[in-house]
Parts: sequence; structure tokens; C-alpha cells
Amino acid sequence: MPMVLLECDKAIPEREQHIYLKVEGEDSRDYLPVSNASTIPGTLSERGCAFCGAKLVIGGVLKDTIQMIHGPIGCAYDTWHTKRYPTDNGHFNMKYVWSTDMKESHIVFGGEKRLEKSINEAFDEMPDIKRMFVYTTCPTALIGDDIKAVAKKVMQERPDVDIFTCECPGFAGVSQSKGHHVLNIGWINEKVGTLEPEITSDYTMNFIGDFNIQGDTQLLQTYWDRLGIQVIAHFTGNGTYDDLRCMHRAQLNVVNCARSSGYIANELKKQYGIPRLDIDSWGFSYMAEGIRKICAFFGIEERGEKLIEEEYAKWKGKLDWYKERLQGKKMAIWTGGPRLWHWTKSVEDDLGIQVVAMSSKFGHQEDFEKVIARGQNGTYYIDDGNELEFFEIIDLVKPDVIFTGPRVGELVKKLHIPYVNGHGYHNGPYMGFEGFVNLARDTYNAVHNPLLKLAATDIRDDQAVRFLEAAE
Amino acid sequence: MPMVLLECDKAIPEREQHIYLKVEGEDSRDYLPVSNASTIPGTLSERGCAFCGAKLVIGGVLKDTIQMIHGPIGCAYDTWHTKRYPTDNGHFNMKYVWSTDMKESHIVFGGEKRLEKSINEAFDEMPDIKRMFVYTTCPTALIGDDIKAVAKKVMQERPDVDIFTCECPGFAGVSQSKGHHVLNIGWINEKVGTLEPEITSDYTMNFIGDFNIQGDTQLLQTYWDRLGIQVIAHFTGNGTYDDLRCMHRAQLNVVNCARSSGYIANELKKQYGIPRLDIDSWGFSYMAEGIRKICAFFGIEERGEKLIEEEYAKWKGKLDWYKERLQGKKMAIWTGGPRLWHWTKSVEDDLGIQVVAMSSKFGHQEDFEKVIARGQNGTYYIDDGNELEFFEIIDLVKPDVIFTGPRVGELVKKLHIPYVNGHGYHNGPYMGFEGFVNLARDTYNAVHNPLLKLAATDIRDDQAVRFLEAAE
Amino acid sequence: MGCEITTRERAGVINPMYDCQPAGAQYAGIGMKDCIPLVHGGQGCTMFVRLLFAQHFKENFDVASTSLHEDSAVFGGHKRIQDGVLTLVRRYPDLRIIQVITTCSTEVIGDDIEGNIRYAEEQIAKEFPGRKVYVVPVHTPSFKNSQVGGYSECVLSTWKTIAKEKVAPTGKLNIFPGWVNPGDVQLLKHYAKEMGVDASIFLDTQDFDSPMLPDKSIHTHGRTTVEDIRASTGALGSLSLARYEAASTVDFLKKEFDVPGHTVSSPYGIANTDAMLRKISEITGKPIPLSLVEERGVAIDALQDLAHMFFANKRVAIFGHPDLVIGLAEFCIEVELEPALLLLGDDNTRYKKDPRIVALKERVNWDMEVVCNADLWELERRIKDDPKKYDLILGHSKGRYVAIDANIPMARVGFPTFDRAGLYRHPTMGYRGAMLLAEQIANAMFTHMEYVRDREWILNTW
Amino acid sequence: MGCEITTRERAGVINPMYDCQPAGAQYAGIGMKDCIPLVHGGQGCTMFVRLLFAQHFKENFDVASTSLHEDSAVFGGHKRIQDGVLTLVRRYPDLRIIQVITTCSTEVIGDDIEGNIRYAEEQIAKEFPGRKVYVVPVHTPSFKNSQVGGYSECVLSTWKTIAKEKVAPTGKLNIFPGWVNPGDVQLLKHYAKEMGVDASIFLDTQDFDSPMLPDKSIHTHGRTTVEDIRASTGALGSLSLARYEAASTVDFLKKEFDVPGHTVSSPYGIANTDAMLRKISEITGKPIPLSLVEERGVAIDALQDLAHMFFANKRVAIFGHPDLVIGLAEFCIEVELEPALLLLGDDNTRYKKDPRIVALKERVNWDMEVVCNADLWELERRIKDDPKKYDLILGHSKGRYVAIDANIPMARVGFPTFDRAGLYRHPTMGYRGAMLLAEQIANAMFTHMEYVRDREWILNTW
Repeated sequence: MPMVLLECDKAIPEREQHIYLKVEGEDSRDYLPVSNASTIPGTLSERGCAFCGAKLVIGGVLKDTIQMIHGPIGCAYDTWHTKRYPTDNGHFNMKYVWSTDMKESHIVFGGEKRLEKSINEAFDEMPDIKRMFVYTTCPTALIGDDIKAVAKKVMQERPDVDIFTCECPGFAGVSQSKGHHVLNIGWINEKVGTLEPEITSDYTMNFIGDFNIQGDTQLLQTYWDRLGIQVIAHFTGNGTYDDLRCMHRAQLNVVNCARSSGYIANELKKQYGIPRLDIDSWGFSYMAEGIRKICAFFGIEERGEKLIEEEYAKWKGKLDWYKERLQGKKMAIWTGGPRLWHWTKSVEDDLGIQVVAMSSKFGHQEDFEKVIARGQNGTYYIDDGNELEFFEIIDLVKPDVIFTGPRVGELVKKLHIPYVNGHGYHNGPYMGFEGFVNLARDTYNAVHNPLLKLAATDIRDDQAVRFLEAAE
Repeated sequence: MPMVLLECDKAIPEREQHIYLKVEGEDSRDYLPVSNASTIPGTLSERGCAFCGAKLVIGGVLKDTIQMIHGPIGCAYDTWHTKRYPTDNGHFNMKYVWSTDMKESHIVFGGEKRLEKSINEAFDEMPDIKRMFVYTTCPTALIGDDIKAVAKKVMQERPDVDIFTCECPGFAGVSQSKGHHVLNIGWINEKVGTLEPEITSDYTMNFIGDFNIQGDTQLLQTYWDRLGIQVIAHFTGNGTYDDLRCMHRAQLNVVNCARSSGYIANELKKQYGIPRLDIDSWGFSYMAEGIRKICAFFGIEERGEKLIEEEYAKWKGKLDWYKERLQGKKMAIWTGGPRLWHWTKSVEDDLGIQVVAMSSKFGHQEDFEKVIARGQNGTYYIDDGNELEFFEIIDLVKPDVIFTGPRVGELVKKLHIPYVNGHGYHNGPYMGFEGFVNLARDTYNAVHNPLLKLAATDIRDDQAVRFLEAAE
Repeated sequence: MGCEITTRERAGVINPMYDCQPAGAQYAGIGMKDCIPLVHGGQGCTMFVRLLFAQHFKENFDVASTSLHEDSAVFGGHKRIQDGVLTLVRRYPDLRIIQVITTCSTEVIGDDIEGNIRYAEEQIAKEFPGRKVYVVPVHTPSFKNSQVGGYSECVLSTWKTIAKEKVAPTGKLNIFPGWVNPGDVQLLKHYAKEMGVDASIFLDTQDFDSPMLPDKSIHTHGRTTVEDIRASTGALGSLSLARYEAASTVDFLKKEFDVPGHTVSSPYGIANTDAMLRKISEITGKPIPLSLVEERGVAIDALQDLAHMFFANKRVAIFGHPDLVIGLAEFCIEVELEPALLLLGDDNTRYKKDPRIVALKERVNWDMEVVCNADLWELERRIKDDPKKYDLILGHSKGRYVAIDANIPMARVGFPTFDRAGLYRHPTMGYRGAMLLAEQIANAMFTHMEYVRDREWILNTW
Repeated sequence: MGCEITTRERAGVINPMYDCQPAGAQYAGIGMKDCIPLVHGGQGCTMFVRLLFAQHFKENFDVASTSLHEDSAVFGGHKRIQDGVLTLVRRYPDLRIIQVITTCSTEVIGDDIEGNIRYAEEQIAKEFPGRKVYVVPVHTPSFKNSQVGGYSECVLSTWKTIAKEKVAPTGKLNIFPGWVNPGDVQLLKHYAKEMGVDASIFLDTQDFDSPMLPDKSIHTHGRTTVEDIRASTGALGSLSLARYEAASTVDFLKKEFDVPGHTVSSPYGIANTDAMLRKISEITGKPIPLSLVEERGVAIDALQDLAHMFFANKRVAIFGHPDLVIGLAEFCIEVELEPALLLLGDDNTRYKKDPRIVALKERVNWDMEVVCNADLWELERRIKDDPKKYDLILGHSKGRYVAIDANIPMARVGFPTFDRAGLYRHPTMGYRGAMLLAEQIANAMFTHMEYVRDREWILNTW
């Protein structure tokens, strides 16, 4: 009985298909949780919407691009100040959101004029910016505004600007994952190949599916620089709009997050024949393996070994200090999807941590295949976990730390369980060698926080005893 | 009966001789308050000590000089963070105090060795600083430490340093005024003439008795620059130790604060024949008059007129805006001494303010002569006023604003009277044309503070009325 | 000199000040006990609003979604409403209130909210005989109004659904503070206690600042119960402290149940707090006690230390909820700060006629602008044009980068204030709130003086 | 790794951490009602200390001087003591306590304080029959100890003078918090109230934060009365919260009047506050109520948001009063801050053997220094040598320029804190104090991140 019906799910028995407990001896391939399926209404799931999958996760990372959201104000307001992807040009991407601020009359009479005006205003107000993404949202999709036509019109009138349109309203698909797909496919079909890059190295690649969370991209870039590899486009961490138009010229596509960006890598292979190489950037062993694979592709193995050696010399001792102190700690991972499989084995190998429960918001079948393959026995693998399930799972596996978002972090805090920000990190970057030491440090600090012990104390507890003693 | 025995002074009738009420028709010269006399113990006077008169008021202003206080820790601690005299080199003078931290054993066995060690340490720790003042304090004076001998020894051993010693313990004299005197005379006798200045203008002067409170000196310096007059030494606002050694080379001594620094001007006249010219730097009419006098001395009247004209054009309108709104307001001045006579007529002439009571901490006879000559009828002139007297005077004259220190400001606040910082200013500088507009602005803001009206309201007051109305 | 009232001229918004209506409705929903709002729309409409609350309060709040997908866009979302409500009722046995909050999409689709609620209620009655769950229809299309109106709408709808009959007189006073912080709720309770007034704070969000307890119990939700709401019809009066967030429910209680309705200016600053206490005294017949006179005196004493020395002639830009912005402007004038720009962030046309705005307009003798339907770009652009235009910014954290990039001191106030620790815990209302805000403003200015080395030495002694 | 305990090696002091003994004695004196301390020394010894109090509290406090001059240096200051006392008694009809506080000069001169006091008392008896004024000899030569010892000495001497006999049991608990802020006194009163304990806070300095009142009355002085002091001999126990500031008077009450004496670590941080409450519970037999469990939980909840995310691995330099510094170091460890430098600012040799210091020494697994008899140059020099040595400074405002010039965030705590508004008003002790201090630390760090543009974007969501 590796599929689990939790107590709290008695009223929604279909949830049994989404929760898997890996058991020794059984063939886990028979028991893949159902994933990428519609959420049961009213379950307090953790999922976001397709729009945010496109805007917030991928498009909004770009450092030189206006993100015009065609809809009521909330879609803009809500996808602002929620992410931690800095840029090397002052974080333009995190400072602004743009909205057409749709009102009832535009719903009734159509919002294309308003969109056109908003686009022009935005370019006028920010004259240094020449690139834009335009997104539909639920109501503008429902009323059928033709945002492509508007974008085209503006581009004709303003030859110095370029606009990409993304039509994935919040109700599309079952989760943010749909937005990743729409944006990937749209971009490859409409924008890749429309600009030629300057080639400065014999070795060129795109780095795909890394969003520069707390500087991940910038840290890894120091490796590529040392290896002499030119990254033509970062999809999309610290990236620019025009770099992404040049993706067709790379010799290799290196993919970190296959879930958000595998589509474009596949298309680049299909349309341009560029090979796809998947690596893991989190964890010492994985990172070293990734560097080796890339260097092998380019035939620069010795450079890779030198880099790895230098990095190990610098960071391995620190990692081991933490490993010694984290050995045997139990961790839960409740994040989007791929990080489950990126992390479960790397924290086990590099830090001696046991991952006891994982919940994915928007992982697909291939993600669960990977994570179950890499994960341990006795661990719960959950698709689209909800709040009551989280409580029950915590009771079952008693994790010492949970990698999840800040809100859920606040929730589990009440249960005296510390969290580490599994989306935006506590104090990153977490990728690469240095980054994984950061992850280890944050985990150590979370687990060894003296407040947890204090929180568990009821200061009234020993009163009876004390009164007795006092009376003696 | 122009000398006044207040109700609160019935137990100390000698205070009658210190409080004068100027009355129409009487010859005020017959009724000068007794001043510069010993304070009655236990009266809660506002006076400080001679040590602070030297260290805090004059010596500590210098921007390049260590102020070594030979005594227990309090004398250093207490004369630190109490003044607002910035410098153009980063406020070294306000950031540090130095103490020999005398302990009982040094009291018993003598503190000269400790002083020597402390001096050397201070120079060692701050190698960029080569100048020092050394002060005795009450206990080191009482045990008879020879600080001059120690200073001499150090100067022999460290030829690049120069040290000035000032022997005025806190118990010397009746107030801080004694310290001004000791420092003035000591400096002229020991240091003036030991260095020659570089002369860069045909017109040279010392500016004496201005301590750069909130940038006074720096503001006035812009005038001297525009007039082409070289200021050889500022005694001591924003000044340097070595500049003060060159005072003998000025053609003219311009004195603002005669109380703290008249002595040195007189000695410079006696010993070097440099003429002394007293001016007032606060107030439009006074400042203009002062500039005219200085320019007349140098024969550069037209430059002076141009300056005055430019400044009037720039600031007079602003002054008048405030004058219109301050007309008839009643002000009390409770400060050190000279500001009483500097301000009483200037606020009357320039702002239409009536000064209704003045108390001087350490003014001498000549100060009271001046202030009573310049002051109005119906005004109280008080020497060394104390707290109960302040309360009573406030009841008598009901001032709208009091120019005094922050502590007394906090006291009168409870009586719903705003204060303006008469020592360190609220938001200065206050000297010069721009400065007097600042003074006007701060006075206006003090007097028109809506909180004063709110403070006077008892929110319970109209309850009876309201309950009645409600019942109807 | 003088005050100009304008409206944003651009069509688009760059950096909005308010979230949309459903967000405000959700904020109201979490203020009640045994209640989980159910947002009928895309999942993002819930997920990000829950995150927003967590950013501000550092707490998790429960809000559910109907998880609208394409099929609902085509065939309607009826089933998802019904399933959502029933799933909640089934899995949360203590649940007593569910607000069904509509969004832009479901309003465009035109789902029959009331009909589906009726159906769900029938199901509940069948499945859980004897259990009463109030399912509240809350119509908050995102393309109307803003979080401000959404909050008001959800409170009103909940009252309409639960407060069905006039109960016997309770002797209590209903106080509707609007969208405020737990610190404000605690302050109001404290005032009521000092005055001996039995007050119900609607909504009682004190536990939005909730503890970690040894028994691991979770109390992060409003304290306002079904019983409290029902009892409000028997109160001796209702007091609205927020024209745009609270007045509608006060009016409802007046019209439907003859509960006398009162409105005062939002109690920001001394005079507004005076007026509130006097009004409470008038309604209840309870005198204002000495303790509050003293508390007031401590606040005035603290303000007086700062006003003419540090605050006078400082030009302030203020943005946030309309009642807060207006109240803060009034407070500013009390402490000699000059409100120079007020930004009100939605298309409510009543602001221009708000008597408080009119009074401000008549009162100021400096340049002042009130911009309606404003976004934060209005602020940023003015500063770009004239970097010295403002000396201080008062507003919520969404405007933080304007202050950071322009190097202008900013005191965080309102909602959300995610970039400072603990602010939600302290009141802004009342005497204490005025004092704490002034302290925060002063300390922001002082810190600024230090970082830019601008007369920081003046703080050595003042 | 490990903790080193050293002593300042220089003879001289650059930027002292503490004022001299008479300053501390004056601070104690103003904590009593109908009391004006009379400082026997130069006028500066009073004037600047009064200014210091005003800098910190933004209030005026009454302290008198004997205005020592040269003649006294030669002939002795007898007359000035007598005149000073009598002038005070004559002009202040409500006056009941006068501490005659010696200074360096009058101790060197060797004036017979006790003799002169006897003489003055005789004069008072003659002139004001039936009026009792306690004239307290307080020997506080400036060349011994520091303000810390002076505070302790003045409290002890006052008790010795006034608490002359054992009164009937009062059922009260004496709490001696040491030199703390009005906010701390209010906190302790609140705790006592919640526990149903009738406590006397010695000294009760709540009104050091005093109001502007409509009647213009002035209440800026301690609330501790002659009666309170007398009644302390009948208390069911005394609790010292500060080893170096309060323990001596607790010992006196024990030795002279058999009042059971108790000492706990100063209640900074959670665990120390736990210990204090448990001790109070133990002494009084009153249980700790749920309300304090909840208050504690709110504080822990707030701290938990900050500790491992922002505080962990941050190296902290701490200076100030010894009990405060040690308590703050213990608090730091609770929230994952690493105390790296503790500065204790006088020549008290007992610090090195303080069990709390010994425990810290055993506990830390990072580099830590404790410098005794330190000045602020010890801090500044270390930073000049290694600008990255500390990430945070905790201390009073006398050290502000170290932080400003080295660009290190600093939270102001202790005495004096004149460069921030309102700090004295809030507690540092107790759960709430720990929480507020953590908020202040976090907000200082956050502001710093913004001004130096160091990952300030992380605050968008945490």
C-alpha cells in the first residue's frame, strides 16, 4: 500500500492517488503519484496560476524589460515584491510592475485601446527601456482582447522597441507550470533567431532554467568565465531580452530547471539541432558532475578539473564542518517541483541529511519519476499537498527543518519547526560550491536555533514541583 | 524698587541684589544686578564650572587638538556630546574626549606619571594629531600635580608635538567664566607669537569669540572671503591650534563674544598693539553695522556695501515674512551672558519681538550694563537665575518662547512654553543674515506649534456639557 | 501656495498602491473566527494574497480557492463553488463562515454565486444536520474599486448574511476601525477598558500577531465570532473609524436594526483621537478617565520634543489607504510636518468631496497636491523631476524603492510594511500611535542624517 | 575560537563608557519622590549630569550643588553643605530626602559629611519643628569605581538612612531592577500585576517619561517614597535584577531586617526572564499565568522570524553597564547573534569572576573577547584594525560615532541613548524588551542594507 490516504483526506479520497510512500522492495515505477492534475477546490493547495508561471517565474527576471500586465490591478500588484532575483543593473526587474489597470468599462467595451495607451506611456516614461513583455490575464483573455495586434501596432509606430506577447491567463492549466510552457514555446517561435549574438569564445552555450535566485546565475557565471565558456543567453537569470533572441547560436544548451525551461531546450534541439545537457547545480557532487559534463562536451576537461579542485579546496572543509553537525537531521521539501529531485540526494550525499517528505506544487510525471528514483525509502512523495496534509505528514515524519516558502514557513513555525526558504533561499546563492555551503549554513542555523527549545518550554510546567519544594 | 525680591527667594533675601526690573524713568545705572558672585548652595542654579569654561567652550572647539583632561573620568565624560560646533575636517573635536582616568592610588601618590603616559598614548594612538591641550581638574589641582612640567617633558621627547596646559579646576571662580579667563591669558602668554602665519591678503584680522555653533564661523567666513579679508585665527570656531599661535600678526581683532574672549583681545592690544573692534554678529542691523565697521577699518567700504546689499536682497524678504508673524511675541533669554545683549535689541528691531526676561549664568558687570542699556522697560534682568525664580518670572511675564538650553527647555515645556536652543541653536547657524532668518524661522515654528494648543486642552473638560446635551 | 486636487492622467499603472477588490475581501475574511474565505477564481488570486498577508504579518492565514480552470471559463464554475464549499465543510469540522469571494474572471463569466451557495447550503444541511455554516456571497470583481472597497464589501456581506435579527440590547459599543493593524485593535481595546466601555472591535484582529506556544496550538485568525456579529444588532451604537472601509456596515446596522451610527475622523493624531474618545464618551455616557489624559500628555510631550526642532518645514509625501492618508496628513500638521503630496490609489470619486480633504485644502498655506487614482509612479516621477521636493515619505513598503533610490527618509506605515520588523504589532491610531509614528519618523530622519553625514552631530544633544 | 578576558592596558581613557560615581548617585537620587540630591563639589559635577539625564530622557531633573569654590578647597566646605541643605529645606516645603553626594574634590579635601549633616539636621529641627527631612551621606569619590557603583552606593545609603526599623509584614515583594529605563519599570509592574504580586519597584522611575498636562503640573521624578522605603523592611522578599547595581541593598535588607534576598540574572532575553518569573513565583507562591505564557510566545514568535534568517553568524560588539552587557550577550546567543566583544567600562575586578561571564566563556565556540576597564577606543581600534570584525554594535549613544564612521549598523540600548527618539520609553527587559530590541536590531540592519545597497531586495519578501 504505497499510495496513502491520509486521515484528513477521508472526505476527498481521490487524494490517495497523489501521495506515495516509498517502501523497500516494491517497484516504485508502479506507484507514481498523479500529478499535473486539477486541484480539488477548497483544499488550501499551495498552487499559483499560469500567469504567474510566465510573468513571475520567467519573464519578470529579465533585467531590461517592461512587463506589461493587461488586466485588473491585482495581477500586477500580486506579482511584485515576491521574488529574489537581483540583476547587475540595479534590480530594475524587482522595482517595477506595469498594469493596464482594467476597469469595468474596458471589460465591457474591450481593453485594446487602453493596452496600447499603457504600452506607449510606459515607453515614454522610461525612455531607456526598449523591450517589453505583454501578458494577458483572466478577464482580458475572456473578453478576447487581441494583444498581439496591439503589440504589432506599437512596434510599427516605434521601430526602436520590441515586444513579446504571452497569452496565458491565470485559469489556464492546473498550475503555474502551464505558464512556463506557454512562455517557452512562444519565445522560441517568435523571438529566437531574430538577432545575432557577438561570439567571443570557441565555446558557447545557453544556460537554461536558472533564475539568478539571490545571485545563483552570477555565481555560476564566475565558473563559466574561468572555463572560458561564453554564455550567449541566460534563460532567464540576470538575462536580457536581446540575449534570449540569440539562443539559436549556442553550441550547447545546459538545462538546470527542466520543469520551467525544458520546453525551450527541446525546441532549440528540434529547430536548431543544439544538443541539450541537463545538469544539477545544487550540491558539490552534482555541480562537479555538471562541470565535467560540460567540459567534456567542449573537450576542455583539464580546465574543469582545475576549477573543481580549486573550489573543493576552498569550500569542502566548510561543507564538512556543517555535514558533521547536520548528519541524520530530517528534512522536508515542499517547493515547486524540480528542487525535490535536485536536492534530495545532494543533501543526503553532501550533508548527511535525510529527506523524509517532499511535496511538489506543479511537478509533472517526469519530475516524480526522477525524485522517487533519487529519494529514500520511508519518504513521502506528495503532489500538490495541502495544509491539512502537511500537518498530518509532519506528525508522521517529524522533520527537523522544512524547505518551503515564507508563508508556509510561518505556519510550521507554530509547530516549532524551522523553515529554510526553498524558493527564494534564506541567504543565498545556493547553487555551486559556495552556494551549497550557504545552504548548509542556513540549514544548520535553522536547526540549531536555541529559540526552538525555548518555545517548547511551558514556564508554568514545573510550578507544582517548585511550590512543593518551596513549602518544604 | 527696581531690585526685586521674588516670593521664592524669601529664604535667601540676598538674591534681591541679582534681579532687576527696568522701570521707566529711573536711572538704571544705579541698579545694576550683582553678578559674577558666588552662587548660594542648594539653589539649583544653572552654572557650570571653570574647567568647562575652558575645555568645553573654548579649547574643545579646535579641530586638530587632543584635549587631555587630567582627572577622574567624569570631567571627560561630562564635557563630551554636549556641544554643537562642527568642523570642516569631520568633527574630530566632537568625537573624542581624553582622560587620565585618575584613580585613588594616583590621588594618593600623585598623577604626573599617569598623565605623561596618557599623553604619550594619545599621540601614539592618533598619530596624525600633533597638538594637545592639557587641563587640570579639581582633584589634580588639589594634590598639586605639575602638568606644565609633564607637558614640557613630553615636548622635549617628542619634538613634533606642541602642548598647551590650562590650570583651571572646576572649583576655581564662581562659574565657567573663570575658565575663559584662565585659558585666554594662558594662551596669549605661552603660545601667541610662537609661529608665523602665511599672509595672503592686505587685510588681516582675527575673529574672536565665535565658536562655530552650527556653522556660524563657516557662514561668516563666506563674508570675509567675499570682502577679501584674511582671517588669521578664529578664536576658536573651526580653528586650529597653530592658527591661534599666529594671532599676533593680524591687523585687527574683531570680537564677537567679549565675555569668553575679550581678555585675549585686550592682551593682543596691550602686547602687540592690535586694535580691538567689537561687533554683533546676530541680527540684520547689527551684522550690517559690524561689516561696515570692519570695512571702514580697512578702507574697503564699497565692498562692504555690496555684500550687505546682496545679502539683504537675498534674505530680507524672508526675515520680514517672519517678522510679520512674530510681531509682539514675548521672549525670554536664559543663556550664558553676552547673548542677552546681542539678542535683545536685534530681535526687537529685526523681528518685532519683545524680550521680557533675561537671565545670565555668568555675565559680569559690563554685560549687565550693556544688556540693560539695550533692553526694554518692564523687562527682568537676572543674574544666575535658579529654577524657582524661573517659575515665578514665567508667571510674571508669560513669555511665548524661551531661548535657553535643552534641559531647561524640557522643564518649561511642561508649562506649555516652547524653547529655542539658546546655546546650540535649534537649526542654525544663527549668525549673519541667513542665520538670523534661521533664528526667526525656529522662533516662528516654536511659537506656532499646534501641539501647544492641544496640550492646554483637558479632554474631560466639556464632558459635563456633553452629557447634558446627550441627555436632552 | 495652496492645494490642488488632480487625478492620474495616464491610462496604465506603474507600481500600484492598492491590490484588487478580492484581496481586500480576503483580508476581511481572515478577521473572523472559524472562517475560511473561498476565492472563486484562479489560484493565483488566493496564493499571492496569502503571501501578501504573510509578508506583512509574518503569519500564515487560511484562504481557499475554487481553482478555476479553462473548463469553468467555458461551462461556468458552479461545480467548483459547490465542491469548494463542501470540501471545506467536510474537512474543517469547526468551520462556521465561508465567504465566497468573486474575482474578475468569475464575474466576467457570470457565475450564479447566490444560487450555488443555496445549493451548497442544502447539501450541508443534508450531510451535517444541525450544523450551521454561513456561506456568504461576496461580489468583488477585480476591475472595480480596489482592496479598500473589497474589504468593506466583504464585511458588509458577512454582516448581511449573519446579522439577521435584532437581539436584545447588549449595552455594547460596536467599533469598526477599518483595515488596521493588531496594534491598533489592542489600542482600541485598551481605551475601551480604561473608559469602562464594553466594546466589540469589528474585526478583532488582535491575534494577527500570534504566539508560538508550548502546546503548538495555532491562533492566527480573527477573534470576531458568529455570536459577536449577531450581537452587534443589539449594541447601543456603532462607531465607524474609517469612512471608506467601515461606514457601510455601520449604515447597514443603522438601517436594518436601528443601531445608532456614528462616524468620526480616523483617529490618527491627537485631535482626531480626542474626537473619538469624546464620541465614545457621548455614546456610552462614560467619562474619559485621568489615565487617558495622562497617556495623551505623554504623547504630546514626546511629540513636542520633535515637532519644531526636527519636523517643522519638512515636506511630506503620503500614500496608502485613503482614511490613513487623510488621517496622517492631519497628524502631520499637528507636528509641523507639511503634507505636500497625498496619493489616493483607486478610482473612488468620493475622495475629492471628502470633508477632511476639503478642510485640508482650506487650511494649508504651502504647496500641496492630492492625486486621486494615483500609482507610485506619480511619486517617483515628481521626485525625478525635483529631487528635493520631499523631505520625508510616509507610506507602505510597496513604495520603498522610491525612498531608497531617491535617498529620502521614509517611515513605513499602513499595509503592507514588509521591509521592517514588527510594525504591525504597534498602533498607529490613538495617542500612542501618534507618538510611536513620530518616533519612527524621527528615527528614520536621524538615521538618514547619519548615513548621509548631514548634521548628524546635532543629535549629540537635543 | 574561545573567549579571552583582558583589561585595558593603556593608562588613559579615550572616550569613556561610564560617567563617574557622583553621576550614578545623582541618577539614584532623582528616582525618589520629594527628594533633591545635593552634590557637594564643583558646579559642573551637577550641571553636566543634569544635562546628561535630559539628553537621555528629554526631561529636566532637579539636582542641587553646593557650588564649591576655592575658599572651600582651603578652609573646607562645611558651610556650603549646611547652607545647601538648609536652602533646599527652606525653599522646597515638600522636600523629604536630600542626598549629600560627595565628589572627588570634597573627598580629597576630606569634609566631614556626617558631622555637617548632623548639624544641618539640628538646624532643621529647630527651624521646622515636626518636619522630618532625611539627609543622606553618600560617599562617591569620582576616582573610585564609576556611575555603576555610585548608583548602588546612593541607593544603599538612602536605605540605611531611612529604613531604620523592621515594619510589620506587608506581603509585598521588593524588586530592585538596577539602573533601567521607565519602560522596564512599567514592564516589571505589568508582570507583577499579571501574577497578582504586590511589588514595589525600587526605584520606581516610571515617571521619568512624564506628560505635558493641561494643568501644567510637573511629575518628572521617581515615585519611590519615604514610606515605600520604610515598608521595604517588612517585605516577604527582595529580588535583585542587577548584581552590580542592586544587590548591595538587597543584602542590607537581608542582614539588617531578615528580608529574604534573592538574585537572578538580569532579565534580558527569554531564558533570563523565565528565571525571573519563576523566582517571583517561588518567592510569592503565585503561579505564572497564561497571559504571560502568551506574551512570551508572541516574543519568541517574533524572534524566530529574525534569528536564523538575519541574525545568525553576525558578530556583535556590546558595551554599556555590566549587567546589561552580560544580559545582552546571553540574549544574543538565544537569537543566534554571536557576541564577539563585551566591553565593561570600569575597574571593578569582580567582573572576571562573574558566573555569567564564566558560563559565557565556557559556552562560546567562536572568537570572543571580554575587555574589562574598557573605553570606547578599545572598540574603535579593533574596527580600525579590522573593519569587518563586527557586523553589529549594541550599546549606548556615546559610541555612536564608532558605528557611523565605520558604517556598522548599531542598535542603541542602555544609558544614554540620546541620538534616537523615545527609546527610554520602551522596555529592554522581559519578553517584550527582547522582542523590541530584536526589532530594533533588525530594523537597524535593514536600514543599513538599504543605505549601502547590500541585498536590500531580500526584504521584499521574507
